[in-house]
Amino acid sequence: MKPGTFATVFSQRETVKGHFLMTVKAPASFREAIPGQFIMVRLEGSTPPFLSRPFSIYSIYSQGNDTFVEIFYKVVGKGTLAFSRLQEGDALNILGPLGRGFDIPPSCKKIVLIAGGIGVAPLSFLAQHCGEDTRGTEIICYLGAGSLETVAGLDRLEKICSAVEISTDDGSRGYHGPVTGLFKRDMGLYPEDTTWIYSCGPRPMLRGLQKLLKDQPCVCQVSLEERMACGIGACLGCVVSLRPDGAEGSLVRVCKEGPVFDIRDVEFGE
Amino acid sequence: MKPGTFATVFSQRETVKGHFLMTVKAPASFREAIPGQFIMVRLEGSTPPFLSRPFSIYSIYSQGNDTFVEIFYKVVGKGTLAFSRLQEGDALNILGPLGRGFDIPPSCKKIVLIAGGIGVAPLSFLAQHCGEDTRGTEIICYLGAGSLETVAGLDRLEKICSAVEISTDDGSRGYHGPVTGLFKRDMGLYPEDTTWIYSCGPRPMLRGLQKLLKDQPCVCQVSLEERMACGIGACLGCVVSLRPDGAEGSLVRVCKEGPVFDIRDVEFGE
Amino acid sequence: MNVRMGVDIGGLTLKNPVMTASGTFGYGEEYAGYLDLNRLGAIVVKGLSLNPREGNPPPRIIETASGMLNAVGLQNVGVKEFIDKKLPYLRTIEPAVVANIFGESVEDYVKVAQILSDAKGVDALEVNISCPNVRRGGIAFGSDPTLAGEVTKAVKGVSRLPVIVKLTPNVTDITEIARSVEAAGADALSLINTLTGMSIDIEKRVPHLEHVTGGLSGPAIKPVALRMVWETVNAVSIPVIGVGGIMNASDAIEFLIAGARAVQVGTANFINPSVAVDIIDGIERYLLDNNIDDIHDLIGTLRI
Amino acid sequence: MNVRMGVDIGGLTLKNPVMTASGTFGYGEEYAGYLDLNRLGAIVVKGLSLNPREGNPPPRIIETASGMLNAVGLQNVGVKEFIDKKLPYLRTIEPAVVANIFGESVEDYVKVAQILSDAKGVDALEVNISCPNVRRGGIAFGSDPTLAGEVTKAVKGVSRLPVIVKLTPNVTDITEIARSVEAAGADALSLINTLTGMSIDIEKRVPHLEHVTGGLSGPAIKPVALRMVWETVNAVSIPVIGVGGIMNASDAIEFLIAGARAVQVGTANFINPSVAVDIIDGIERYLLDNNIDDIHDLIGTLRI
Ligand SMILES: Cc1cc2nc3c(=O)[nH]c(=O)nc-3n(C[C@H](O)[C@H](O)[C@H](O)COP(=O)(O)OP(=O)(O)OC[C@H]3O[C@@H](n4cnc5c(N)ncnc54)[C@H](O)[C@@H]3O)c2cc1C
Ligand SMILES: Cc1cc2nc3c(=O)[nH]c(=O)nc-3n(C[C@H](O)[C@H](O)[C@H](O)COP(=O)(O)OP(=O)(O)OC[C@H]3O[C@@H](n4cnc5c(N)ncnc54)[C@H](O)[C@@H]3O)c2cc1C
Ligand SMILES: Cc1cc2nc3c(=O)[nH]c(=O)nc-3n(C[C@H](O)[C@H](O)[C@H](O)COP(=O)(O)O)c2cc1C
Ligand SMILES: Cc1cc2nc3c(=O)[nH]c(=O)nc-3n(C[C@H](O)[C@H](O)[C@H](O)COP(=O)(O)O)c2cc1C
Ligand code: FES
Ligand code: FES
Repeated sequence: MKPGTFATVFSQRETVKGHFLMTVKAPASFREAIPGQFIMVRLEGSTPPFLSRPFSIYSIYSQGNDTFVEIFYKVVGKGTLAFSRLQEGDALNILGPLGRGFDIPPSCKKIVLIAGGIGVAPLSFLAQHCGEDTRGTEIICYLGAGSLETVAGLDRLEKICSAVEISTDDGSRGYHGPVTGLFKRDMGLYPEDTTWIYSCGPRPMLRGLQKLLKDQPCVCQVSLEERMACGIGACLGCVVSLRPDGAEGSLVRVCKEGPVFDIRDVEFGE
Repeated sequence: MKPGTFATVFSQRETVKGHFLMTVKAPASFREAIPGQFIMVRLEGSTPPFLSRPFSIYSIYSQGNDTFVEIFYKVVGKGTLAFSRLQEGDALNILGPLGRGFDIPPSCKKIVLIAGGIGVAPLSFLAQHCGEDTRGTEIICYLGAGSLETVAGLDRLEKICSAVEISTDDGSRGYHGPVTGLFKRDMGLYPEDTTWIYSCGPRPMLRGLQKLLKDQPCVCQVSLEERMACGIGACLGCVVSLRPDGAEGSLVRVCKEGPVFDIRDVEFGE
Repeated sequence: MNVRMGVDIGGLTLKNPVMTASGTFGYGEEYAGYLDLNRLGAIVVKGLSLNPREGNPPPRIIETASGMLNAVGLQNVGVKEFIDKKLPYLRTIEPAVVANIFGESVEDYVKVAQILSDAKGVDALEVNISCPNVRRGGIAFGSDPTLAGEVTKAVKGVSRLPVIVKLTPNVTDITEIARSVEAAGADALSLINTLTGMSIDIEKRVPHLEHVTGGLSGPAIKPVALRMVWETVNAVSIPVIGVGGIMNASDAIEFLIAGARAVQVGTANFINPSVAVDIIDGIERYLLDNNIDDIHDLIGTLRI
Repeated sequence: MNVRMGVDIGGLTLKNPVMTASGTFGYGEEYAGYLDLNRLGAIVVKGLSLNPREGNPPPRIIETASGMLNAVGLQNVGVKEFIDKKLPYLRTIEPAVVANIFGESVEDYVKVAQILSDAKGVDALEVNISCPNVRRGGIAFGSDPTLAGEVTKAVKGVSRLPVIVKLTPNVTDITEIARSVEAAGADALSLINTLTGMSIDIEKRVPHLEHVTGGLSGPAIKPVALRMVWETVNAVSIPVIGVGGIMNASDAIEFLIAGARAVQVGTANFINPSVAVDIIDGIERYLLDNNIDDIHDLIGTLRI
């Protein structure tokens, strides 16, 4: 059983402009979470948000009998605004861990992370996980942001990754342009058979990455975002279209069959 | 102009079980408030409550350029529950002061206050006001509560009034029975022409008081409560039926023509 | 600011598309202390009948999730007192004055319309057809296309003013009513009035409202209102005014994009008495931010 | 606890009056990890059609004030796969299994009803008549009394199971539909389905839903649902199941007091997957607190 759970805010702070890192004290069942999995979050007895909101797990750790779940999020609307106002001790309701996380290959030599904005959240958890488990794996991270004030999640990644490359839309820091452009520059460096790519970010970025990888047969898993109501596969609200290998398209639930998919299977639309 | 005003919670504490005293830092326009007037309170950007909630002004004071409005309320539903969770610094929206307050006779010798439960709020403000303005006036207060744990507003009244008599429904403190019963016991002590009675409390209590005063022609003003939407006379939601001197009944707005009325004019129904 | 906000609603010229909805703004003067009334496009006054009405006994309102039920029951001062006591004030301020009217028979509507058409200072009539027709067994005028057309035609026949017909959402197909009202000569439509709802006090086991049922308004109904406005815009060629759950500029803009020529703000006035001005400012800001210099270039721009 | 919670819905016996609403509880198994399914009175499964359906393209849902719009579009595995893959699990648990069905023609409904009536483990049918009848120009079965009666009669004709007909609220007079369906032989009614609504993304100026309009559910619609249940209870003599915006025991009790024989919990399951059990517990507590030892002594006790 993983029923909806009362949890409390342990700490919260704004890391870079509009981005909040919240630590939630959660039940021990959360310890088992895998990178790429998510939780559904809501307030108790107050709206907005009316529906729970999905957030990737940014990290999990235990201290004594307590388990702490970190989420890292950007304020984009009513729900995230309401969450950003929570203070230590405030009550939350969380459900999880949910969904199918990233596949972690024990043998691969190079892991490449490509993050667009707050898409860094699940990738940072993955980096942490791989950094601990498979010593010797090289992790390279490409981090895209709007401008230098919103480069999110950098500190933690710099500690884990062999290299962190930054791009900004306005060129105020690092490469000037989309993070996919930055990755494209280095693409030749990564051997197909020993490189695993993981990515998360806005849809146009993932679409760009998909194009880029058309003739590059290395593994690439992406974590997708879709509006969700239930988070557990019941409402059929969160579907995306998959079209693996040119087969007939089919709708799958991001919350249940995902949120992690093979980038080649996803139909990103226009 | 008294537009809706952002205000902040200056302090809040539970005084007796389920009763909260909240001090709100308000604009200077609130200084002019008269006992019996009320304010409309809501949260900014979060529901419940959806509509603002009316509360009597419990007291007003200024410190330097700041004006502080106190409200004293009992948690009875969603709105008051949400308010009770507010902490220092939290934002509120308040509108007021609103409505027609108590008439204060400069000449009267005796003021009798009859409060049922949280009905004490506007009466306490009145006592404070009279205690300051017209030294020499004797103020006697009858305070009714469910039981000894919920006798509300006592401390402040004891400092201002010549006497505070208490009744509880369960007899756990003071007179055993309704506060109207307690007042009835003493009624003979108050000369008709020099006594002014003020009352606020649940409807059955006010109905009882009205009966009691049928043959006692002294002045008695009551502050009524009705569900409100606008608080400023526009929605026509808060009407009560008046039937002054056996004339044809008419509906008046508690928020505009009231909340203070002559007890003899009010039709309390069954 | 340099954006053109003026709109024309079937002959009624407004300096901006924001009106206050009937029954939620009194006779205007109640709000004088809370906002600059002169900023408003129009004020729609509380529904007027031939004779004064007491309305329903209390309790009349109850809060619901993101909304409220009201059973005020069309309490009003009557058309004569309105002209004598309320209209003089309204004449002193800039916004267009729209008189909302109702009756229990076609004759009632006609009489009220006649009296108001002769009164100086009334700029348009809004005909509330949600009321029951007492002659025809209490069916609401607004839920029957024929009755709705009849009352529209009768009012148009006696009034020189632009006639806006206000539709009820408690119908199977709002476009059927809209088309019938348009054919009968209405200059514009406003929608929606309240959805009929109910709420029960589980401790006392009685309805919260003395009248048992009431009209649901507020953000809860916005999705229904927006859908009906969009359907109606696509079904008629007269202007449509969007009403229902508008709490802020963003809500108002949704209605304009869906094709509403103007909007009315109702329940929101209760929660924040200066909200209508905030909405006007917010629409202007949106137009500026989006490099739109005339509100008409926003209206009806929904891409499907 | 010592209160009698069992109810009978036109031949369907439930150990308590709390059901989960169609489309909000998957095929039951999705919730197995989140609550004790065996506590439920009944599970109504996602609407079933003759053939599997993909439903509408995304985005399919959007939040609204105290509610949500969905345009899932009746995606489902089809009746065959339901029987093969989903029903076996449902047979292993205690709650009654209600198969919600829909079609685009009367024949569709009949075929699905026939197949399910022969399947072991289905305890009742719930006929969703909110769907458009493709043969008759797309008018929803549920908004026309004659069509609603026809489909009811046809399904009753081929099924030995109790037949619950689920009504749409998007109609002028729900009692007219209810009476027609009752006359056609329905064993019970459930109401309401979703109200049709819409929402617009003002930055992109497109509807939030790919399908443009969607069904509004959640607490926003509760006042409308409660009013319609109360009207319908007073208009028919078959049992009525109340649905719409029930978030907690207090909401459910309102429907029971209004006269509903049972309730269905929909959108609330998304927000709190164990809410149905909380509601059962809450109703029991209310009965105990009020010294009511049989739920029937609560049902329909509204004092007007
Ligand atoms: C599996 C999953 C994991 C996620 N992890 C994170 C995370 O770690 N950190 C983070 O900041 N965000 C994450 N998101 C996105 C996050 O759920 C949305 O930003 C959030 O729900 C917005 O809520 P809101 O009320 O603030 O915005 P709303 O007011 O609902 O909408 C504001 C804007 O956000 C967009 N939006 C709303 N919901 C979603 C959604 N579910 N997915 C994508 N865009 C949306 C809308 O299109 C709109 O433009 C994740 C989403 C999913 C599905
Ligand atoms: C002029 C005026 C002055 C008031 N002053 C005070 C005060 O100083 N302190 C205080 O504690 N309360 C006061 N009240 C009552 C207060 O407004 C209500 O208790 C409050 O609105 C309840 O909100 P809620 O959301 O908690 O309750 P809800 O969830 O809305 O309702 C819970 C219960 O409270 C009752 N209730 C709700 N609204 C009102 C109302 N407006 N009047 C009476 N009963 C109501 C309901 O019938 C219900 O039983 C005053 C009311 C008025 C009209
Ligand atoms: C208290 C109240 C009184 C109303 N009175 C009238 C009225 O007299 N005439 C009318 O046509 N509409 C009346 N309405 C309906 C509103 O004008 C409006 O159509 C409806 O409330 C929906 O808009 P909203 O959600 O913005 O409030 C009233 C609404 C409320 C809440
Ligand atoms: C996502 C979703 C899917 C639904 N699917 C169906 C369905 O397949 N068949 C049906 O009869 N009702 C369906 N409904 C309607 C619900 O069963 C219910 O009638 C409605 O949501 C109102 O109840 P609620 O406010 O408790 O959700 C669906 C509702 C939602 C939110
Ligand atoms: S969010 Fe409900 S099925 Fe995915
Ligand atoms: S609360 Fe609106 S008129 Fe009194």
